[in-house]
Amino acid sequence: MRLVVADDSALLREGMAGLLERQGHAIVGQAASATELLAVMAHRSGEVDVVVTDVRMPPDLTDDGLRAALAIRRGWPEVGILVVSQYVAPEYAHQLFGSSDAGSVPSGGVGGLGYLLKDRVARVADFLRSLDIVAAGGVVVDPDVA
Amino acid sequence: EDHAHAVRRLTDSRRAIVDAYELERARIERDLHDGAQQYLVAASMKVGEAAFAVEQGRTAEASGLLAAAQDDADAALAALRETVAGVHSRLLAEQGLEAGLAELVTRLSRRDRPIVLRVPHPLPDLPRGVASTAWFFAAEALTNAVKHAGDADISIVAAADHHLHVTVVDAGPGGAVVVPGRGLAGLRARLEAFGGTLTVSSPAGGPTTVAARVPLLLSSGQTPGEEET
Amino acid sequence: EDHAHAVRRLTDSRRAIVDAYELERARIERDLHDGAQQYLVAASMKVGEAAFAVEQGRTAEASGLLAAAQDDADAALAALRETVAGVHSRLLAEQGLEAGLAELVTRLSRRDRPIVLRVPHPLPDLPRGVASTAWFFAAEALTNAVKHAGDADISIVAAADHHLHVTVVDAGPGGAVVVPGRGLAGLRARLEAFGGTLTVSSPAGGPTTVAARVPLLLSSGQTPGEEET
Ligand SMILES: Nc1ncnc2c1ncn2[C@@H]1O[C@H](COP(=O)(O)OP(=O)(O)OP(=O)(O)O)[C@@H](O)[C@H]1O
Ligand SMILES: Nc1ncnc2c1ncn2[C@@H]1O[C@H](COP(=O)(O)OP(=O)(O)OP(=O)(O)O)[C@@H](O)[C@H]1O
Ligand SMILES: [K+]
Ligand SMILES: [Mg+2]
Ligand SMILES: [Mg+2]
Ligand SMILES: [Mg+2]
Repeated sequence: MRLVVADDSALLREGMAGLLERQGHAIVGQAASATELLAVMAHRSGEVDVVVTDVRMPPDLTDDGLRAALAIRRGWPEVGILVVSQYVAPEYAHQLFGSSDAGSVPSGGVGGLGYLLKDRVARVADFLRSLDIVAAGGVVVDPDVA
Repeated sequence: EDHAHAVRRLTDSRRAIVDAYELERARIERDLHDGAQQYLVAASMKVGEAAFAVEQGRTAEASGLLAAAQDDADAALAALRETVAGVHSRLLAEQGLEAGLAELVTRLSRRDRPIVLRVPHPLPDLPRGVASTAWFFAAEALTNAVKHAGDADISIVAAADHHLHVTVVDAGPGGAVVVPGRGLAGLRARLEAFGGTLTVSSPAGGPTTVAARVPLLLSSGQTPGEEET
Repeated sequence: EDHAHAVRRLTDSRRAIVDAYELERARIERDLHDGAQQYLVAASMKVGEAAFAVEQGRTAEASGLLAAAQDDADAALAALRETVAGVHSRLLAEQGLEAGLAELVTRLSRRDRPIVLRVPHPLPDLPRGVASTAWFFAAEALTNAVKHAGDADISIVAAADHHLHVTVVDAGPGGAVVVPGRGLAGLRARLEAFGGTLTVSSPAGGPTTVAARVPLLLSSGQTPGEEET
C-alpha cells in the first residue's frame, strides 16, 4: 500500500518508514510536523492509501498530529488514518473516533481509522495486520487505550 | 499576634512544600531506576545475546531471546509511562482539569470496578498551578482509595462556584489521616499555596471523604492563608 | 507594616516555589518523552523487525537491525541516566553535598575544560532540604556557565560558617539575570524557603558570579525571610 509517515522524531519516522518499505510498502512522503503533513496531503492525496501520524509534533508540540488527522478526515475522508502515539490517552482516541460519523459518505468510501501505541509497531506482524485493516476501511484501537 | 502567626504558618508550609517535593524527586529517581532502567538493561542484554546467536546460525535460540527482549522492552516502556503519568499530565496541560481527571480515573480504575467521575457543570478556566495542584490532589486521594478500599465503591466529584471543589469518596474501612511528611500532608501544603484547604473525614468503618477546596477569586492583595481561616 | 510585608512576600514566594516545581515536572516529562522513551521505542521496533526477519530466514538483515537496536538501547539508557541525574542525586543523599557536587562537576566538565571545585574545609552535616537545594542551585548555575561561557574558566566553591555558601564563577561574557519563571528565579524562591538568598553579579564582559547563601543556625522561632533582610 501507499503511505505517508509523519513524526517529528527523525529516528522514529525513518525507523517506521524503513520498516514499511522493507515490508514492500511504498512511502509517498514523510512529514516532521502537522503543517508538513497537511502540505504533503494537499499535493499528493490522490496517491495515498493510509496516513500514519504521531500526535505530539510541531508547530505547537501538543496534539498537532491528532488535529491534522481530523483535518485529513474532513478533507480526504477516503484516506485511512493510523494515529501512533507515545501516550495512553483514551481522550485522544475518543476525539479521533468521534469524528468518524460526521459528514457524508464519499464515493470512494470512508477510510479506516486506528489509534495505536508506538510500541505496537515492534510487533511487526500484528502491526502490518492493523495497517491492512485500516487500509480496508476498518477500525483498530489499542487494547491499552480502549 | 495574627500576622506573626500567619508568618510562622507560611514559613512552615513553604518548607513543607520543598520537603514534599524532595521526597517526590527521590521517588521519581527510584521509580526510573528500579523500573524502566532495569527492564531496559535486561532487554539490551538479550538483544546482544540474540545477535550473537544469529551470527552463529542458532536461529531458534535467537527467536526465543528476541521474544523475551521484546517483553522486556514492553515492560520498560510500561514502567516509563507509569512514572511519567505520575510526574505530569499532558492532557491536563492541554485540555484542562476535566480531561486530566478523566485520564486519571481511566488509568486507576480496575476493569471490574470503575471509579465514578462526576463533573456536573463544565469547569471554568483555572490558573495552571491550581489545575495542576487539584489534579495531584485527585491522584493522591484516588491512589489511596484504590489501595485501601479497592473493593469498595470509589467516586470523585469536581465542581466550581467561588471555589474549586474536588472530593474523593470511598466506601472502604476508613482510617485515613494526614501524617506529616506523607502524601496527603504534602498535598495540603501545596493546596495552601493557593489559599486552599484539604479536609479528611474517615471514621473507623468508613466511608472516607477527602476534599480539596481552592478559592478562584482570590484578590491579589489578600493573603491566601487568611482567606481560609 | 513589617509583618504585613513579610506575609505578602512569603505568600508570593510560596506560590513561586510551586510554580517552579510545575515547570520542572513539565521538563522532566519532556526529557523522558523526547529522550529515553523515543530511543526505547526505536530500539523495540528494530528488535521486532529483526525477530520477523529471523523467522523468515533473512539473517543478514536481522544482524544489521540488531546492531542498530543495540545502539538505540544504549542511547535510551544514556538518556535515562541523564534525566535521572537531573532529578535527584543518590550520591548527594547518601554521602552529602561535597560528594554530590563532585559528581555534578565531573558530569558537566568537558574533557579539555575541567570545572574546578574547591571545598577548602569539610562541610558540616546539612539538613536534607538545604543540601538538596544547594545542589540544585549548583546544577543550574553550572549548567548556565557551561552553556553561556563554555570556553572560559568555570569554578565552584562551597564553604560554611554560620551560613552555607556556594558560589559559581565563570569568565564568560556576562549578562546573567534573574528572570521570573526561569531557572535562577525558581532557585531563588527555593533558597528563600530555607531563609537563603541568591545573588548575581554579571556585568557585560564578565565575569559572572552567582552565589547562594543559606543560614545554618536558624533558630526555630526565627522567620527565615526576615533573617535575610
Ligand atoms: N482512603 C483511605 N482509606 C483508608 N486509609 C487511608 C486512605 N487514604 C489514606 N489512608 C491512610 O492514611 C495515612 C496517610 O495517607 P497518605 O496518602 O498521606 O500517606 P502515604 O505515605 O501515601 O501512605 P499510603 O501509601 O498508605 O497511601 C496512611 O496511613 C494511609 O494508610
Ligand atoms: N553564566 C551566564 N553567563 C551569561 N548569561 C547567563 C549565565 N547564566 C544565565 N544567563 C542568562 O540569564 C538568563 C536567566 O538564566 P536562567 O538560567 O534563569 O534561565 P534559563 O531559562 O535556564 O535560560 P538558559 O537556558 O539560557 O540558562 C538567561 O537569559 C540566560 O541566558
Ligand atoms: K507522541
Ligand atoms: Mg512526536
Ligand atoms: Mg498515599
Ligand atoms: Mg538556565
